[in-house]
Amino acid sequence: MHSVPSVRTYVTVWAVLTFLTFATYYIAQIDLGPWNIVIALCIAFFKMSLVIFFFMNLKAESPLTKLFAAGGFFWMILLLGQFFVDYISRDWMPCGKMW
Amino acid sequence: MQVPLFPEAASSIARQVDYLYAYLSVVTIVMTGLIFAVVFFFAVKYRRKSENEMPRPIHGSVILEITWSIIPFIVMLSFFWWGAQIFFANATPPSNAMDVYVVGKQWMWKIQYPEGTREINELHVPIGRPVKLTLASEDVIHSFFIPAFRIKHDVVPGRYDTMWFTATKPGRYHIFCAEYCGTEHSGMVGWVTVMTDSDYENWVAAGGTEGSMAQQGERLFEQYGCSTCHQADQQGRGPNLRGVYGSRIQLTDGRSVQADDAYIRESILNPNSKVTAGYRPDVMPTFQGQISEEQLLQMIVYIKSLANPGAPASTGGRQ
Amino acid sequence: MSTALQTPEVAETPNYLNSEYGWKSWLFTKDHKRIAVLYIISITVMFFIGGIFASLIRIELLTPQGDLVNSGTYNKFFTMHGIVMVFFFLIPSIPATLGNFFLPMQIGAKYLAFPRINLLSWYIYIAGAIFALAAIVLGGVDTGWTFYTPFSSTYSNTFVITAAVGVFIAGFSSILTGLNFIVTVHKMRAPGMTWGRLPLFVWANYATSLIQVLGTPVVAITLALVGLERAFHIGIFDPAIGGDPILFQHMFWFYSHPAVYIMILPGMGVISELVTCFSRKSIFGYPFVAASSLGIAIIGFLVWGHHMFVTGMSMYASLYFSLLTMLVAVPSAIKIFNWTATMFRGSISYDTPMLYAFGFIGLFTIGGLTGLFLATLGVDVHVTDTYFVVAHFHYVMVGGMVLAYLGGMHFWWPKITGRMYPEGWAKFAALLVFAGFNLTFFPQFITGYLGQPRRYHAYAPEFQVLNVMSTAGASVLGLGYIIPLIYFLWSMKYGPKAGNNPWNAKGLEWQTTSPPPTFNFEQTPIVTEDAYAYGSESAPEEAHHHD
Amino acid sequence: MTEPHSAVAEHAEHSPYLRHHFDSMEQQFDSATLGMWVFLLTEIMFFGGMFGAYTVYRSMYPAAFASTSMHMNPAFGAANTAVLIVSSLTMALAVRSARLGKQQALQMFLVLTMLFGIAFLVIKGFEYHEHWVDMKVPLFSGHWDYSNTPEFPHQAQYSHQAQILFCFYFFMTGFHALHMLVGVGLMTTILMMARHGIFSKDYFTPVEISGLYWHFVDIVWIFLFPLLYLIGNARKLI
Repeated sequence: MHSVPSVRTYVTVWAVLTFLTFATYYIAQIDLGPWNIVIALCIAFFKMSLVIFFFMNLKAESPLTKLFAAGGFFWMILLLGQFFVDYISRDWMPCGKMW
Repeated sequence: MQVPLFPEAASSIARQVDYLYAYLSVVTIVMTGLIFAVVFFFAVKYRRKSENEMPRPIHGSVILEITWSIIPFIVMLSFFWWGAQIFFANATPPSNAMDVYVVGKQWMWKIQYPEGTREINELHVPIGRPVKLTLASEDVIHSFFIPAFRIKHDVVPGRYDTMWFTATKPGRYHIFCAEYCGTEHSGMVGWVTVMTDSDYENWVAAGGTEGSMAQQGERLFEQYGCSTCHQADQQGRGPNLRGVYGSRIQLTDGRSVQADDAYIRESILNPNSKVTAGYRPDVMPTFQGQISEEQLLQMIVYIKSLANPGAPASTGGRQ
Repeated sequence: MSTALQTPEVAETPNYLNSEYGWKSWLFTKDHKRIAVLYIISITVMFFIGGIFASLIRIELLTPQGDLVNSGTYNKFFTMHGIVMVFFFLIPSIPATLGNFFLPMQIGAKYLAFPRINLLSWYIYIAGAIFALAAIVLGGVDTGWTFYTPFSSTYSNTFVITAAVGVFIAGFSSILTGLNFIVTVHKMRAPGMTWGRLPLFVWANYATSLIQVLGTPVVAITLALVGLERAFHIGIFDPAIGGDPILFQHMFWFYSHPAVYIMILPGMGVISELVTCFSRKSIFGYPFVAASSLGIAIIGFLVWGHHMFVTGMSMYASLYFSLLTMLVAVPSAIKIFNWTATMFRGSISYDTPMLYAFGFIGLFTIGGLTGLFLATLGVDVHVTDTYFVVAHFHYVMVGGMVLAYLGGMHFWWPKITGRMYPEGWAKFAALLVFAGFNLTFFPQFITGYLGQPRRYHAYAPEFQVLNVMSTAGASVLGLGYIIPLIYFLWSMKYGPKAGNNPWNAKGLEWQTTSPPPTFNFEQTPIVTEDAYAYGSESAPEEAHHHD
Repeated sequence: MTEPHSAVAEHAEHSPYLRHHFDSMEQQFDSATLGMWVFLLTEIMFFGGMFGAYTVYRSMYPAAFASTSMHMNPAFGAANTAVLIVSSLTMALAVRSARLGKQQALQMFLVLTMLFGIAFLVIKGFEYHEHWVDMKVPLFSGHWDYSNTPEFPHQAQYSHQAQILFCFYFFMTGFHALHMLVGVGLMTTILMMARHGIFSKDYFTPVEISGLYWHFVDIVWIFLFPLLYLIGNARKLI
């Protein structure tokens, strides 16, 4: 049915993931202020996409399955984003007129 | 038993809300009437005459679809625009507003006036002057609702909310609790009495036995030992609170915050969260659970009264 | 109840009812049609339990001082009315009953994609219902169906956790139905059944499944957090211990507003079927009606803030949610206009399902437009949490969803049981429901604007006359619901035998026998024409089966 | 879309595991994977709700979260992440060998995956025990020791904010561990099925499905690790 990736690709993906884990761990020790969380999340996002595309071989799946995979992630961002529509603008004092 | 069909309009914004409500009602009646009429007309005109009658198929027209998407959306935008205007105009209390403090507690409204009078489920306001209500809750979410003034605001525990109105018609109007708050939710009702200026003056004179809120706040300030650190002169262990209210405070982590009611309340209950620059954290103990919401309001009014009358605020408590 | 269904002389031809007998054949069935019948029975039971609470509420509100029961019991009445109706009737009803039965048939499939998961979803629904009924029997829960914290997590001392667990479990039943529908529509359509030829009932259920799958887990985690907070006295949503009750409302309404679209969208699908069948015309503007279902499903997730305009949410967030709520009203408007346009130059018959469709179009228009009152910031500050809101959502839920459910049940009853319902009684019941409904809920718009708050055990005396009218209407409405129950049961035994296509409708489900065989079709049908090809160019009386 | 077929030929060539309502093995496999991905969609939203609440509280109380995470031991976190990634590798290899029909390799990798999964749970157990001893479990009232929080000695209110982080720590890792347990249970059933020789080159859907589930649980942990363990920036290793 689908082409089967070789063992070597799996092991290299595993190695990259382990390396990234320890990379996250050590970068967290350097104080970069607000950038710490951004880098940590980017690394985590990259690791996730590695796992999804290679281990879950989404690459070989139909575009429909890719749509549902991306849809779920996008919907979670939508959920978090709209919380912050409220929490960010809480202390913007309204100036009586709208803008 | 006459059946009221429309609430009284007794506040400055009530009139506008009624106009917007009328505009919305007209659009609804027109649209519903149109749909009912067209459906009724089609149902009668094109009723099935014979069993195997088969009308010619009509698949649709894109222009018609677009028109009856855009036009309703434009009408709705007008609702949105007018509604937002009223909402925003009603959001910020005018600076000359008269302060009243409302504390929602499970199934009663405790109302305090700066002059010191305290009432349960009763609110007395003068006509024509804006009144700013500061709302606090001691337990669950309540909602202060005066139908005649068309205003409502949830009273969320753990924070202060403000709302304001200007009464325009003397009389007694309902106060309701609009957010479900437990067994006697329907018992948490009261009356707001709008009085002419003269009646209001002698009502104020009659009340207020234990001194104004500021004086009560001062007594609490001493009682809880706040004055040991927050001294009038400069070198107390805590920042000098003279002239602090309303000024911007530099915090230890570089942020700067406006010292309003919420900041003072948070600093009393959770001193460590926003420590003024130049002072060490973990010095001031928390008063969480020891000071009730009303006492907090009294201490805030006292701190507000400490603001230097006329002196520039720059030499405030900051180092 | 189930034995009455298998009357041997109903139809000699083998069908899903007489293919096997015994309770095992029902409780372990993998046939989506039998699971649909199981759901119909459990949905009807829960509907009447919710209805009992509704009538108790209306009787209590006859008098301003509230003297039928004390306020604590009254709070339990409206809470249980809310929970049972929302989570155990409105959300599962059309998808799990008519959807389960007819979605596979309308796309020409033999079964749902995952039959065992479909049976599991019914068992999960029953488990959730048992927890909810346990909460009722043990002593009721008085937090309102919205479970607002910190009242639900710290101050209420009723069976909140039992009810929350019941709703938590029932949520998974909804998720599994949604999952099943999505995979079935994607993967198991008959040859020739392209997306452009899907019946609109299938489009509506597909859009509903998207919401079920995307929204329900969030309310599951929210209620789990409230349950844990209540059990361990920790402070996720309790402001005294650092939590934020507004965050609970955000997470709760993130699901609960799309949930109201889960309730109404399948109803719209049924109305599309009814209007086309009884006007004998294809739907006006098929792509727009289909796309509006998806539009409602997606934009439905961007608007939940309009429940929280007065809770101290920031001004700009209120602006954002108010604007988007105006946008979400557009697809509903498109549907209403397209149904009306479908009737143009049609050949309209006044069978009972069509009466319910007329009722739906009228009442849903009022319900939708009053929703705009609540989306408009200026008016919402005055009318939120009053009886105006109660009237609005009952106009949409009862005037819309329940009328569509009854219309769909009457429309497909001959296909489900092979029997016709009594037309005269059905028309009478439809008029009763329409009249009773309007008399019940229209006065509530007036008391709402007058300022009568929701969930009040005792109200100000000047509202009494309108409340008495509302209670009178409720009794007529209650009668209007009981009559169909009676004649539906009667018709299973004594109803005249209905042919395969009593309404000579165009859907695939009408091209097989009624009641249909276990695998729906002898051979998988090949679809050659559009969804509602009434009076299409091909021969008006085309053959039943294409080979 | 299914290719048209005639009823007669349908029963001749399909394998014993083709459900009768599917037309071909390929359609059954595609439906199963699509169904699994839609299920993972609901799991993303389930954990998404908690991530949302966690993010909101972290933005409201950044200082409390940063200083409270001193009590988290990132060594445990890193070890757990590494263990989970290895178990993901062995799971992927198990699916690969199932696809190629290598029964022995499949069973060996399944056992390995289970072992690493159990190792993860054991490490998690030690971590919970350490928090229990350290009186850092807010779940049991009275067990959250307000006085023993060095950074904020007598600030009951401040440690209220801190206990929110620990609540989310225990809920997120708790639900994650629950999903791990379900995963291990799934592995045992798949292992038994493999031992009975059910899987072959053209029927391995259950292995693929449990593989997808296992990798999802790994992804959740990939996000949990930085968010829960590495909050306080520039913290010395404990």
